[in-house]
This record gives sequence, structure tokens and C-alpha cells, in this order.
Amino acid sequence: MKQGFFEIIENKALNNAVYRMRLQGDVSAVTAPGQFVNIKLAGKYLRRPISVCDKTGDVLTLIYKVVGQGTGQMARMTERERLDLLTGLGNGYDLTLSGDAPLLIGGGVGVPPLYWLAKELMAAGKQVSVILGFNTKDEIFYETAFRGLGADVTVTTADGSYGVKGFVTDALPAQYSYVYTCGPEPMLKAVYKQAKTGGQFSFEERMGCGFGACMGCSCKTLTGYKRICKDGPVLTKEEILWED
Amino acid sequence: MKQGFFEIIENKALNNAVYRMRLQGDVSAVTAPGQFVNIKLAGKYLRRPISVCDKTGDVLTLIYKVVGQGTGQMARMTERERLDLLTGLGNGYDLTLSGDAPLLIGGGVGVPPLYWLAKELMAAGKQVSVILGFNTKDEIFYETAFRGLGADVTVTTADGSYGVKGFVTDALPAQYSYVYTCGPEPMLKAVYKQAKTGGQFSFEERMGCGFGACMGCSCKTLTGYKRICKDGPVLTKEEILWED
Amino acid sequence: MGRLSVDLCGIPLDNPVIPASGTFGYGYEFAELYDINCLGTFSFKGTTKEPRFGNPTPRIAECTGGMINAVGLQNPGVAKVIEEELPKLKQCFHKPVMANVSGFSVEEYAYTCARLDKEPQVGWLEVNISCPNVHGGGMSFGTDPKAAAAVVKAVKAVTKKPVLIKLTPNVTDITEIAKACEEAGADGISLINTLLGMRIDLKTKRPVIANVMGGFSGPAVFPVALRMVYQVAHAVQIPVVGMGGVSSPEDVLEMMLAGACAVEIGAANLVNPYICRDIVRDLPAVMDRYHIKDLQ
Amino acid sequence: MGRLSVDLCGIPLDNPVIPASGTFGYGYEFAELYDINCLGTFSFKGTTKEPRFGNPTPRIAECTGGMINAVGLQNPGVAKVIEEELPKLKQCFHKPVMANVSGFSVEEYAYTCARLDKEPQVGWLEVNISCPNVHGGGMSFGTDPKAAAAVVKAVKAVTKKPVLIKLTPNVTDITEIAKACEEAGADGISLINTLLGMRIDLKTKRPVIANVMGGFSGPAVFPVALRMVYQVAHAVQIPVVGMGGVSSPEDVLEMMLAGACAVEIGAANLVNPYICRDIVRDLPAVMDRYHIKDLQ
Repeated sequence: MKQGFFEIIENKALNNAVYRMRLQGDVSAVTAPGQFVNIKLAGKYLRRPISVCDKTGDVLTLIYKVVGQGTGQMARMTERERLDLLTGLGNGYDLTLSGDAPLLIGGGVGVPPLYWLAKELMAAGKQVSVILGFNTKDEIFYETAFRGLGADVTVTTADGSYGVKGFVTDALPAQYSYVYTCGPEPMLKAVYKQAKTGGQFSFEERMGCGFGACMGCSCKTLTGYKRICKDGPVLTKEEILWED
Repeated sequence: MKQGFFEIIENKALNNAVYRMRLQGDVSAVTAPGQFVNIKLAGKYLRRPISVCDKTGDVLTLIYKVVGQGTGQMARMTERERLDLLTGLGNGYDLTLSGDAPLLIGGGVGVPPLYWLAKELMAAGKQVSVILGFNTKDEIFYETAFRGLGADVTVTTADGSYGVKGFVTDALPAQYSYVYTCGPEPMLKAVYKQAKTGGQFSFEERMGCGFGACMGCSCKTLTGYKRICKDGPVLTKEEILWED
Repeated sequence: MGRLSVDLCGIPLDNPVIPASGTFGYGYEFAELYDINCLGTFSFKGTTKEPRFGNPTPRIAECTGGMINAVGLQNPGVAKVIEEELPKLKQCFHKPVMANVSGFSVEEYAYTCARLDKEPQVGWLEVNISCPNVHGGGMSFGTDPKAAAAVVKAVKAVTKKPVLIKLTPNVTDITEIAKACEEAGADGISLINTLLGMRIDLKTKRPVIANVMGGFSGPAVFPVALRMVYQVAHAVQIPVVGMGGVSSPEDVLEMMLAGACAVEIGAANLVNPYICRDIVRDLPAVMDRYHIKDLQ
Repeated sequence: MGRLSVDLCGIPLDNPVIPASGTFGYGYEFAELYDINCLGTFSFKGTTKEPRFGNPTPRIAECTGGMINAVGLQNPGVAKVIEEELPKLKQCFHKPVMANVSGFSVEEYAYTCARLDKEPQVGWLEVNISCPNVHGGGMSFGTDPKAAAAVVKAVKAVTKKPVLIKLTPNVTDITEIAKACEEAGADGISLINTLLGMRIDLKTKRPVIANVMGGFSGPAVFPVALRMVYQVAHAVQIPVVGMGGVSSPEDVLEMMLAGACAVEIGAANLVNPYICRDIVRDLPAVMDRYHIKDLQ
């Protein structure tokens, strides 16, 4: 983990609720796709955790959805403004387990971290398939970006307004070597149930500090108690323990 | 009273602690010298009351001393930033009682409101004498501004580093028709004791709202309880009741 | 009945927005700024049997997300309030108003309430047994269930108007006090009064407030207020008026979800004198955003 | 002795800055960021006799000027703390450390303290009788003078190390509890633990925190904390450690002017992990500004 100030070099809307922010600064602590940053916002006490969508040179790309006052404040920020970030938070995805034909499954705001992951896996010569799930056509973002990486991309929409009608699990391919996924818990659960291989699942939880100090985001796993912010957010399929 | 947003068109240091800020906006509620504005600052709960130093066209001049976090924040603000102001607060000075040769006595940060007062009295054809009291030479500001109005200006410094050595009361002229004063309470008390005429005294008190709602700045007078922010800050010599 | 309308002890309110006692005077200062008849009602400055100047100054200190005040119930006394203030109030406010009453003995509470009971414009009596700023005064009644009940009984005996008891948060178990008030016949509970707080001036090394401690209010106290409103609303059957740091339409709705049937707004009036008008104006849009049909 | 040094129950501290229990783990997460030996000491994660997972999530809610937590004393239990955590702690921190202890019965408090008493690196036992987040747990001891005294007596009987009792602010009269602890033999008092607070999510219409209520901390509670530190410091003869919203060198000095001999810093560590290091670094300059020669 590192604390540092980053300069906004881009902050644009991808659709009516989702924004992309590109930040320049010391990215040396950001070591793996699936990690996140924790952003200090003026007038807000707790930092806002946002997963890293991409890292190129000294620039981080974040994609965030405006859901409340904090993200609304971020959406109103402009280029050259500076942000106080904690970077290199979380374990991130382990790429070494991917096998030859990994399947990446993202739902809604769970899509962004899979972009950098797909990029790295493609660079490692893997045959990457991606399933991106959204509620409806208007919410779709980054489909073309994933295609631009050369990945095999399938988009699903719950209302059938675009791509395959239904959920991501309605578009699972016949063959894949491993699963990497990020999205709302019901989606993670569905993927967990239907996945035929091992995989890594990225979880969300309301956090206090974001770096393992406050125990605010603890969860039970088959290998003991884990802090989503520090021991996660990525858990392996083998250790996941679904409560209720 | 009016609430409105003002644009900063100047914010410069007059000495190492005192700043002048000039603000453009709706000044229609500002009707008399001696009134003040109440400024909302980001991250501060209570507004900051600052006396009006001058009003020209739609521009207010404020002079403030950096004494804490709030004023320190003001000092760091730059042109074109906007501020939320409550304007037209307080009773202000009554010019009709000045007589022909009013004496204006200001001490330290009590000096600013006397500038607009002197300007108005000069415009009304009065023979204005001004005594400006400071601790030391480095703290002096606006001497030349007052001279520029054509007033008869005397500066006193407690340490004798400039002008008359001593307090403002060591420089009282033989003749004057009326006294207008603003400054620290010990100075007001001394002026009250030695003034040979009637006068108006502007008081300072820690305020809550600044417009008469909270009773945070009440004081006892010979004519009943007064709210410094609403019934004051200017009290007439006749009504002042010194406690202790 | 509009979608904002609520009922407070049998008296309908056009909306649940109520400026709190001590932050709104007798209304006419604010009537210079906007038509205060847009409000549900308001609670006027705390009234005592005798005139009071209150505490020495400084009475105000600033804090993160709020302020401390130690005004100490400055008011002209119930006789002058009735002779001089209520007629002026009547000129600018044409709805039932809430009369806030404080005292230093059960008899004083009863006396002042009896006087205000005769005023047609007074809709509710809000009996403050929680003022932290007067020695041996208000707050001691609000920290002891028996003393609180004694005040309630005495007041109920002298008025037919609905009586709300305003409670202090500076207690171990707020529900115990609230239940005692309910059993003694209170028609409603309003809470929270201010938290007892203090600041020290690093320059002088002395307390900022002449009275040393004072009542802490503002957005900073909202989570404590919401918790106590929730606890009391689940402990008693009578209506609960929520207050404590409310500064936005969202805060109003959160208080009502916690169990408040109406909401008082205090310190926020002192920072933005238009806040109550703005909240009444903006409530419908915020209700839409959260799919809240009405406030009953 | 540097100008920042202070004494806490007979053990000298290089400075009065102490990260509070539950916000600093066992130190090693922060040791990755800076050399934590710059601190006076720190109070490690609250320890109970048995291992605890704590409360369900969400455990965190945000507020103006602070946060609510309902972690619920998650910890591996005193045996594992001694076997696994303290050895790791020893690697990165070379001063006496403060052991924070919670329990659900007088016997549990005594058992856990007896175990930690044998650990050479433990300088002080900070006995938490104020956790708001465990049902029938901690806080009930801290709201009753007799129960508080019983815990103090039982703990004092099993340790020679100085015992600090950490008090809850959710009481009518904090001095009554503090005095009971002093009379029962406590070597010091630390306060305040968190204020009981709550938030409701307007989207779901349900409490933000799974446990409904939680402990409110952050700059918002500072005025309440300062007031209680002042009250307790004037009511007892034993040392008082002040905490509650402290986030700057100025806050540390204000707490000490209120009567604290050392100061704990909690929530601020979670927002700025370097805050305690920065406060230690900046204290001398701020002391100069306010003409404070030293902190004794």
C-alpha cells in the first residue's frame, strides 16, 4: 500500500451513470488486476474504494458508477484536480492459475477490473473469453474495449435489449480452463454453482479503512476469517463459504 | 439581510497578517458603514462575520486578519472563487449624529469599518479626524487610504515604532463634535472614559447566526438586552453598560 | 391532504418540517426572509416564568460538523412573551405554533404552561426538561424518570393542548425516561435536545464558552439523534418528533424512517436561514428518488 | 526526557500519542507504512477469552465527521493472541504495548488479564467495559458503578501491571462510573469509547448496519469526548487518557488541557494511516505556536 496524490487527466461519462476517471501518479504499489484504490473526497469522512480498471505507465484507469453523494462528487471533478489515494489495496487476481482458455465474467460495475486482467492474460498468450452482464442496453460499457483486446466477448442483458437475453450464466461456453469473475453477489453465487472449473471471485463489502486495520469487512471462509479489503477482495472458489 | 453568492475579484495581503478581499455581487442589503457580512467557508460549520470596509458600486471591500483556520482558509482563496455571504447584517453607524467635526477612532482590526464611514462623512462635508491605533509599525494598514480621503489622520503605536507612541487615547484632539469608534474592548473602554462628546461604539462578540436568531451574542445595556449581531454591533455611548 | 402532510397529536401539519426552539426566535426575523407559513409549524424560543438574560458570553463555540451553545434560556418571561411576542408572531404566522417551555421547578413549568394554554395560536406545548445550560435547571428533570413524570403530570393538569416532552440525550437509557413520560400522560416526545459538549481555546488555555460547557448540535450529532429516535419510537406508543442535526430533506426522511412523525430543524437555521423553506420545497423530489409516496 | 515525553501510570512515554484499540490491529500492518516505534505506545485489538468472529456485515456506516462501526470484538482469542500475534508485534514494536481486554463476565475479564499479565511486552492493561457492539457484553459493565467496580477488583487481583479502565460515554453521569473505578483500585481511566449511533439507508429503508446500531467515532464526537475527559479529570486523582475524534496535534493539546495525560487516536488511523506518525512529528511546532513548553 502507498498513499499519494494523483492528478485527474480524464473524467468522462461512459453512459448516464457510469464514468471513467484516469489518474496520473505513483502507481508503483499497484501490482495486480483486481486490486483497488481508496479515494479521499472533500467533506466525506471515509474513503471511497474503487477497483482498478487498467494501469498503463503511470496512469490508473478507474470506472465508477454514480450511486451516492461521494461518487456524484467524483463525477463533478475536472481535469488537473488532485486526489488523495491509497493504492495497491487488496490481493488481486492470481493469473498463474488461468490455464489456456480462461473465462472472465463481469456484471455491471464488476466489469472494470476484468479489463486489466483480460489485457494481461492476452499478453500472456491465453485464449480469453469474456461475458459481460448488464440489466439493459443503456447500461452497457466497455464492450468494444474488450473486443479491442482480441478477447471473445459475449454481452448479456437481463431484458434482452442487447446481446444474449438473460444472465451471464445463460451464456456460459462449453469449454474453458478457469473462471475469473466480479459482480453483484447473486451473480457470483450463480457462477459459483454452475462453473465447471476452479475460479477466483471478487467480492464487495462496505469497508472502513480498506487496508486491513478495522475488521469492518470481515467474512467467513472455509479457510478462516478473511478481510475483504486485505485478504480479498478476490477469493478462490475452494475457500468461499456462502452464508445463509 | 440578504443571502447571495459573491465573486472574489481581489484577495491580497496588506501586511504579514492582514488581508483585503474585494467581492462582487448583490450589495443591495448593505446600507450603512459599520454593518458586517457573514461568510460561509467550506468545511467550517459557522459563518465568519467580517465588517464591511467599503462599498463601491457592486463591490464590497473586506479587510480581515488571519487569526485561525477560517481566516487562514480565506487568505488562500483566489480571484474568481465564489463565496456564500449573508449581507446587510447589523445596525451600522448613524451618520446623522456626527456634528461638523467627527472623530473616528480605530484599533487594529477595528480600523476597516471606519474607512467607509470616513468616506461618507467627508462626502457629507464633515471635517473628519481619524486616529488609527496599532501595536507596532509592521501592523499598520490603510493609513494612506484614510489620508487619500482628505481626513486628518493620526497613527499611534503602542511601542512607538511609528507615529505617536502610546494608545489612541494619547492622541485625542482638543476639539471634536462626536466619536465613532471600533476596536478591542479595552480600547473602547478607554475611549468611553475620555470622550468629551457623545459617540457610537462598535462591539465584537462570538456569534452563532449573525442575524438575531440564536441569542448567542447578547449583551446587557442601559436600554435592555441587545444582540450584538442584530441590535448592534454599534451601541451609543448613552446605552453602553460595562460589566465588571 | 398533500403527500407531505402529517398529523401531530391530532393537529394536522401541511408538512413535517418544524424549526426548533431557540433557532427561530418568534418567527418574525425569518418572516423578513420568506413566508414562514410554508412550514408545518415552528417551536418558539424557550419560555420561562420569569424573564432571563441567560449566561455570560461567549456563549458559542464551533466544532466539526456543529456548534456548542450556552445561551441559557434567554427570554423575556411568559408575561412579555404573551403581551409582546405572540401578537408579532400572529402577524407573520397563521398556523398553530408550538410553545416551548422551560422551568426550574414543577410549579414553574405548570405556571408557564397554564398561561400559554390560554393562547389560541398555541397548538402544542413542548416542555423542555433537557436544557443543559442552566444549573439545577431543566436537564435534571430529564435525567430522572420520576422527576420527568412529575413535570408531565403537573403540566397535563393545567392544559387541554397536546403536551410534547423534549428529552435530553445525555442519559444512559433514553427509553426509560420516554416511557415514564408516556405513563404520566405525555401526548408526545420530542428529541434530542443538545449533547453536552465543550471546547478549550489553545490560545487562552481556557474553555471557549464562559459557562465552560454547552449544548452541542449540528450534523455531527445526527447519528446519535437518529438512534435515540429509533429507540424511543420502538418503546412508546405516543408520537415522536425527531431532531438533532437534521439539515436536508434526506435527513428528514431518515428521521421519519426511524419512527419520527415530524422533524425539527435547529442549528441548520443559523447557518442557512432559508434551510427550512428549501427542505419543504425539495422534499417531494427527494421522496420520488426514494420511491416514498407520502409521509403518513 | 524530551519535551513530548509524559508518564502513564509510572511508565514513561516518549510522547502522548497512542493509536486506539481496534484501529491499529497488532501494529504490523502499520509497520509496513512507517516505523511505529515513533509512537508513545499503542493499544492492540480488543482481546477476549474465546475467539470471536464478531457481528455480521455490513459493520460500517459513514456519518458527517465520522463513522459508525459494529465489528463486535472480532479477535482470535487470548491464547492465539499470545501465541501468534504478540510475537509478530514484538518484531516491529519495541516499547511497552497496551493490551485491550473485553469480556462477558467478571471471570472472563480476570482470565484474559491474568493471561496477558504474563506477557513481558504488555505495559498496561486497558480494560474495555464499554463496547457498544456486543449484546449483554461490555457496555453493561460500564453503565453501572457496581458492575464496573467488580470488574476492576477482579482484574486488579490478577495483575501487577497498571490497569486502565476504558469507559463508555453513553451514560448520564460519567464521573460516577469513573469514581467507582478509582475506588475499586483502577490505576487510570481512558475515555471515551464510541457513542451509540445509527443510520438508515433511504434506498433499502433499513438500518445501514446489520447489527442495527453501532459505535460512532470521528471528529464529530470530539466535543463530547473533551467534555467527559474534563469532567473525569476533575473528579478523580488517577491519570486520564483522553480519546474521541482526535485527529490533529491541536486536538491532542486540547485533550491534554482538558486534563488528559496521554491521548489515544482511533478512527483517524482508518482514513489516514500515517496520521499518528504525522501528529508526533508536528506536535513540537504546534506547541511552539501556542507557547506550550512541554507536556508534563
